[in-house]
Amino acid sequence: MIRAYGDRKDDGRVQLSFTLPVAVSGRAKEAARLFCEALGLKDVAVATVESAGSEFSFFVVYARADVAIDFSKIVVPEVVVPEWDFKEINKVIEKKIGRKVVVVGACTGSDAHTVGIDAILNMKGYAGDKGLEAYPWIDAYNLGAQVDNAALLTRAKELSADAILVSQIMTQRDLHIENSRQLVDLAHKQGQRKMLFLLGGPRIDHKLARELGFDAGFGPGTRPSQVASFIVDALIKK
Amino acid sequence: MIRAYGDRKDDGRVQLSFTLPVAVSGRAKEAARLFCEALGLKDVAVATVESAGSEFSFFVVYARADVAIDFSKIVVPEVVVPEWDFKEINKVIEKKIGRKVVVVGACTGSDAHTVGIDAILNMKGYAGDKGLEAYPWIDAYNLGAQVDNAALLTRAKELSADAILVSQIMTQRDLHIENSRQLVDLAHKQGQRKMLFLLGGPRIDHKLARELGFDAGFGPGTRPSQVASFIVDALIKK
Amino acid sequence: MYPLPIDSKLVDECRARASQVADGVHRFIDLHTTVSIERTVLRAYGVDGADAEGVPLVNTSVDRYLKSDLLSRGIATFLGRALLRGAKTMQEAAEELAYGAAVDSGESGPSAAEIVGALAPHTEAAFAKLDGAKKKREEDRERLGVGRTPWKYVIVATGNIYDDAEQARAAAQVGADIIAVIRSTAQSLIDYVPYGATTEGYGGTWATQENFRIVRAALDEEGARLGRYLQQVNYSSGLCMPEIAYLAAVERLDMVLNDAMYGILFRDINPRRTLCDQYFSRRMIARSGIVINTGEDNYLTTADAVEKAHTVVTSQFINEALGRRAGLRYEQLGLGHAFEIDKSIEDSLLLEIAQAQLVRQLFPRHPIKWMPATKHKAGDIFWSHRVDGLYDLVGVATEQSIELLGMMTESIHTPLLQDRFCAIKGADYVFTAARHLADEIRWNPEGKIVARARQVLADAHQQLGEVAAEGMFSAVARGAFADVKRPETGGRGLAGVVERGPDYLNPILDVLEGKS
Amino acid sequence: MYPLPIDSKLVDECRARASQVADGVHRFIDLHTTVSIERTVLRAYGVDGADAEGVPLVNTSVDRYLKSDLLSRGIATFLGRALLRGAKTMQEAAEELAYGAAVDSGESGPSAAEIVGALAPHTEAAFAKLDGAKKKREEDRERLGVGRTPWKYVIVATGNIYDDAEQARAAAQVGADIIAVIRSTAQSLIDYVPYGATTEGYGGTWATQENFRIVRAALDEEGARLGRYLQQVNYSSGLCMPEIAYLAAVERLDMVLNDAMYGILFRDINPRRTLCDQYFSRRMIARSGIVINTGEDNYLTTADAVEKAHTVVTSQFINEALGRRAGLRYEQLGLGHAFEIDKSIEDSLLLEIAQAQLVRQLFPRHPIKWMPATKHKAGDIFWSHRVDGLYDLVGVATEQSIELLGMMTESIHTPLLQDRFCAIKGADYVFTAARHLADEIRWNPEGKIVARARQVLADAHQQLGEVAAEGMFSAVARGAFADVKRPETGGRGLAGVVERGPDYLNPILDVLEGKS
Ligand code: B12
Ligand code: B12
Ligand SMILES: Cc1ncc(COP(=O)(O)O)c(C=O)c1O
Ligand SMILES: Cc1ncc(COP(=O)(O)O)c(C=O)c1O
Repeated sequence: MIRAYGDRKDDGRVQLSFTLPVAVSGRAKEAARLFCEALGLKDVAVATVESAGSEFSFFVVYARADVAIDFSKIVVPEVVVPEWDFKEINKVIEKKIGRKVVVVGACTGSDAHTVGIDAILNMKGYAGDKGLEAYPWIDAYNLGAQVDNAALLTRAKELSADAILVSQIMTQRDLHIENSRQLVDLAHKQGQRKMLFLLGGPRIDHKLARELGFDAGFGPGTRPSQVASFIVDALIKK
Repeated sequence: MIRAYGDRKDDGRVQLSFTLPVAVSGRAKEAARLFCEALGLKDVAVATVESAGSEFSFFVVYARADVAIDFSKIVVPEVVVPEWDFKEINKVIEKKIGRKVVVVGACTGSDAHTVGIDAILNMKGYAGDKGLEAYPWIDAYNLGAQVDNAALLTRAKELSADAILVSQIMTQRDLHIENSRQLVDLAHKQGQRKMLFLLGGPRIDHKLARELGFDAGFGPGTRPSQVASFIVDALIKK
Repeated sequence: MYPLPIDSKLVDECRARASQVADGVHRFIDLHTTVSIERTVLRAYGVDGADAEGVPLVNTSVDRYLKSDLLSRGIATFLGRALLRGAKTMQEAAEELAYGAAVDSGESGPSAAEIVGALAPHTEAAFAKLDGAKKKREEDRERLGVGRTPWKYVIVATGNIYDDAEQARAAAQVGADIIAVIRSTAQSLIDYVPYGATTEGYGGTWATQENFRIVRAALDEEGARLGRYLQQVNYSSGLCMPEIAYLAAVERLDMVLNDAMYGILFRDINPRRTLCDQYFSRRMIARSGIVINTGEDNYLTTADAVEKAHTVVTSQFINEALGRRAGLRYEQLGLGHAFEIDKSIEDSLLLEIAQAQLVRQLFPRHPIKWMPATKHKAGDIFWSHRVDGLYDLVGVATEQSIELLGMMTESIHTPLLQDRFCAIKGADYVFTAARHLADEIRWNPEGKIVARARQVLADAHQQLGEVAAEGMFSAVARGAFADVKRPETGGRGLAGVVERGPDYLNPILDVLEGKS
Repeated sequence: MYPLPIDSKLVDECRARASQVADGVHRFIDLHTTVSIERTVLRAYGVDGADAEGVPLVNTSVDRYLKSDLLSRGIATFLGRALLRGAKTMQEAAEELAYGAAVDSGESGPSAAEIVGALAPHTEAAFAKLDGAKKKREEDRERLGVGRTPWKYVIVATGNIYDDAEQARAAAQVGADIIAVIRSTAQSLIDYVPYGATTEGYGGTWATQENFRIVRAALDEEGARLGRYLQQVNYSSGLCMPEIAYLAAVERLDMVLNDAMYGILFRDINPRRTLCDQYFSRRMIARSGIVINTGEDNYLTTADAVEKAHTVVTSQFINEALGRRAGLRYEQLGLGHAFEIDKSIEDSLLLEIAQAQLVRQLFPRHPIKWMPATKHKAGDIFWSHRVDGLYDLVGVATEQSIELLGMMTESIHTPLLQDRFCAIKGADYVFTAARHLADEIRWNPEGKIVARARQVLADAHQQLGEVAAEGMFSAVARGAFADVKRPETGGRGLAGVVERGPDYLNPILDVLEGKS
């Protein structure tokens, strides 16, 4: 069982900040305290009450949470990826697949944030790790941003892609979830779900991607070689 | 009923940060999420997991709290102080009390933080508001820091003080609460509780001071004139 | 501010080269019009309203004449003819263009002079309205005062215009000088301006005339209460760039983000289309006294901020040249740049200072728009807030004019009310603590900062030479900016570009250009 | 770093005046000893242990001879006599002094020379131990390396030494260079050093020899793992100043806070007592190679940081002069100062820079200790974290040596593990981003920073004249520092000060003073 650690083991110290739509006052401060207590927090210390507008109070709070988590019980699906580097990946494709692997990527829907998908696909890559375009045994197509789900699937079919790579950066009101789910539904409808589907973005993790019907999900800091390794490994296992 | 306001009315958005005593990993992140859910939070987004040591993960989280507080029901005891200034206070003492008011102040126990009590008592005062020493109709004695509760009471008796002013800055493990309560107990025992007892410090508020048996409590930002007004007003009402 | 020792001859040459680039662009612009320009003409003449599906009347009218291949004469031609045929108001005339039994082929009928004559009083009324709005803004600014720079510029982005207005007030109450309402995701890709007050946007709120009004009213009221003029911002960009410029002008916005390059590079809008639109919108903006903000800061999110720093300066020179050709005063040219270097690089702050001061110095009369770190922000809000602290410091130390405050939650969500509060309070601290720091510092002439500024200028000079030689369209197609390639005939909206005919008529533009 | 144009003649005069002040203080010091000095002599001779109530043997022994009015001869006299009477070990000798049937009146018996002779091999052993510890520290530092300055110094203060050790490791893992274990509230007022490992402190952890060892072991282990030498700090101050200096020396601490002025002004410790103690402790520290940190930063919490900035400089000159008289090398003199100006003051950063660079420049070889904002921190942790960002920037831009990292929760609680993490990460960002900023800046000779530095120096020069004229004891009584008045014979611990007799014996001091 683990608890929050502030100054000493198991002291349960947590920090909060939030705004209440009332002017600054002693009552506002008390409301903040009650708010935290309603969350089950103890020893609530309202470190500051700031006037964030004539009708808004902003609070910083420290308090104790008696919450304990059984860490041993936590199981998280994580993408298991062989630790291959650029050279190894190409060698494995050559040996075990024997033809170029085709991948098609895009930032879909109304999302115009290409930096993430570019980091995975373009030559330059990410943090010194070359992008999939640079792999002699991979044919990578980057369709850019604001790409329709339907258009993406059509293009993937044309290219006989092995894998579709989708980037979703905008998450406002769960736009990314709806949009991603819709792609998978469409793929099922069109009988294209046998391809590998990869989802990536700052608010994506493997768990979420799996729930949405993708084969794998990749979050912040993903390196292209991890993505390539996953694809190649999955193709071999198929 | 009020709720936390993040981006829109009643969206309940709150920010948290805390540390769990486990190494950074996907499981640690999940533990952080479960931790927040155990506090009743919804839509938990773990914005970052940072390695704060080989066995510590630090998290920043945004989430939604469905807590609503009935603001209209909140009543907070606040010190009610006439809005007198320096001149008025002296005039009131002259007119209504007719003799100098004697106050004795100290930072008690092992506490060596004099800046707060100095701000109230010494000439210079606080934020342009003169200290009690500067009042012609007040005799103010500042005993400084690290003063014993017993010594403070003895000195107050010698001086026939009207009010005792206690500053408590150190709050580690509720040192200030124990020490303050002990003073009041001792005063009761020695029959000195008829004097006014004022408590001040950054973690003091009127509510706490009253609970500890003081006549009033003063928190951060207190100005000397407020304290003088309170004392004079209370003496008159007695 | 003590000037960096840079070669003023090089600066002059940069301006000359940028001027050549602008000339090249104008060889296209001056021969073309677009659907959005024509719609703006209708709006300027007072045409308003939308149909049951929300399609504005100006769109229906213009699209009909586009489809009929008649737009090369300018929508004003047909408007004038409708008037001469008996339409009692401009609204009625436009409705006839939209829904009239037949399209007016434009053949026969009144002469050009007669048409112009019929439009003349309406043209006058249009400018009376525009100039009236300008006058009101100037009076308000004068009366209440705009405060010292760097101005604290914050964004609101709730999606709901009423929440936006409330948060705009709260931000003003805690010290914001400028409020920008961010637009709903992808509004720039739709070829009409939505109508009315809106409450459902994604990552921002729809830019509509009514929404402009709601926020303007809130800021006017709040500004009066606070005794401080509050500036309002929105986006004159995307497929409706000129229309939004017009709406901003009559609704008394103070600034608009207005940069064709943003649409081209980051929204895949057709270069021809948006450069034409930009010219017309800037003419409108020049007349209205609004300040534009350009978008060079964005380049550094897709291109590396160290290697491609000079592309920002290149683009600023070009933007200046284009802006001047549209009649913008220097004081209306809020050129953008950003604190966007990877924070893990040693001496990144030195490079940031070099760039910030170089830009400030190259464009001395311009209200420079200083943008915060965004791409290299992280989920660790404490760290990010500290990054913004150094950003604010560079802002005040290099005397930037318009400072978009960084948000500690940049990498997480559009700003919460409290994020904005923390940013404003933090900037106040830094600006106060370092108020006169700019007067204190003289950079070591042998140091890295001076060397970097010189290098960036030299690289921009070089690049301007290349762009002048090949032309802007080709440079953009080659990926000269933001590491993004956009061919001249690619992207959205090319179909809305029309070659002006010999009988092209646009009295609004004529006045804007000072031709009548 | 480009030097501020200040008058070097004035600086020389400051040093001369400080030297006069130090001479005055030494007229007292050199004639006196204290209970804590004598206890340290016992400790140096290897006397250890405490009774059932926790009273250390060294206290019992010394107190007995104090009460009998015999301490003017030095405890070594009686120790030597006990040896000559047949005690087999120093421990046994000390026990006899403490618990022996009768107090040794010191009359008759061996000659002074005989006593010294009896102590000689033990004196040698004492220094072998001290010097061995020094050598080990130096080897470790050499082997692992201490990294570049500003060193990141953080505090741990859990109250429980095992938690402290764990948090020290965590801090080191994320980049701390120096770990200080804060002492339990009011330890400085108790006239003995507690014994053994402790787990219950208030606002800090008891300083004991065993606690020193526990943290040293943790840091040694962690340092080896990280391939970086980790520095340990504690407090040689309060009534046991010399004893802690000794314990720090043998337990291989790297730095100690050591400043009589802190005890006088902020703990109401008697000036005579603690100045004598300081001299002896600094002799010990000089020998051990430890770096001291002085406490002038604290003045600015009770006195105004703008008006009384010069008192910091005055005190630093005096501390230097006193330190030099105790044999400290410049490299051991970590003079303290602080970023303590009210943050709401316009141009506060300019004033901070002026002070930081002035101090750096006046004391070029010294490892200057730079302290963060504390009094003007607030419960708004985001704001406070930003304040610390500018503090870190001034630290690296003015080339401070030892930087105590500011905590965003300063006004709330002693740092949580996460507060320390954020502070270290934040400092890393600032130090990296501004790594060579110091080489870039030349302050405008006509500017506010230069003017302020000159003014502060002139004021310090003036004040040093006053203090030299009246003497340090009188200046302190008058409230010259920190706005606090402390009479020469007030405060705690005066009873423990004893005039040395003509037959005063202290072989440990003799060696430390290079007299034997
Ligand atoms: C750069 C940027 C832009 C640029 C985009 C340029 C471009 N061509 O990409 C510009 C300036 C155009 C822009 C515009 C807008 N932006 Co923007 N933008 C950002 C910013 C600053 C950085 C994103 C980025 O490049 N990160 C760096 C890359 C490398 O990281 P990444 O995307 O996470 O990718 C990594 C992993 O996630 C993963 N990955 C990502 N995709 C994929 C896909 C696959 C298959 C795999 C395997 C892995 C993978 O691998 C990558 C490398 O490790 C973020 C804030 C931030 N700091 O995150 C805001 C942000 C994303 N933008 C935002 C908004 C609101 C907008 C606008 C809507 C604002 C407006 N109304 O005008 C517009 C419109 C854009 C649109 N319709 O999409 C919001 C989104 C809020 C939300 N959560 O929904 C953010 C968070 C800013 C904010 N706080 O408001 N933006
Ligand atoms: C200055 C200071 C010191 C100075 C004190 C100098 C002096 N002579 O006062 C020095 C350097 C000596 C010091 C030492 C220590 N300090 Co200290 N110190 C502070 C600091 C930075 C500022 C306090 C201050 O002066 N505030 C300004 C005054 C004006 O505000 P104030 O006290 O709140 O007073 C106002 C009101 O509260 C009210 N008020 C206060 N008292 C009274 C009384 C009455 C009757 C009334 C009506 C009103 C009133 O009116 C005042 C004006 O508005 C705080 C951190 C912080 N920023 O708060 C830490 C802090 C209080 N110190 C702390 C600690 C731990 C220590 C030490 C124990 C550290 C150590 N182990 O060495 C030592 C030992 C001191 C001891 N035994 O008490 C902790 C306390 C943790 C806790 N919550 O218990 C703090 C919070 C720092 C931290 N984050 O760790 N400290
Ligand atoms: C110059 C410029 N124009 C426009 C925008 C806004 O984008 P959109 O037009 O998609 O609303 C931005 C966003 O930052 C910008 O920098
Ligand atoms: C110079 C100096 N000595 C000592 C201390 C610690 O106080 P104490 O001796 O009460 O533990 C401090 C605290 O900051 C200090 O600055």
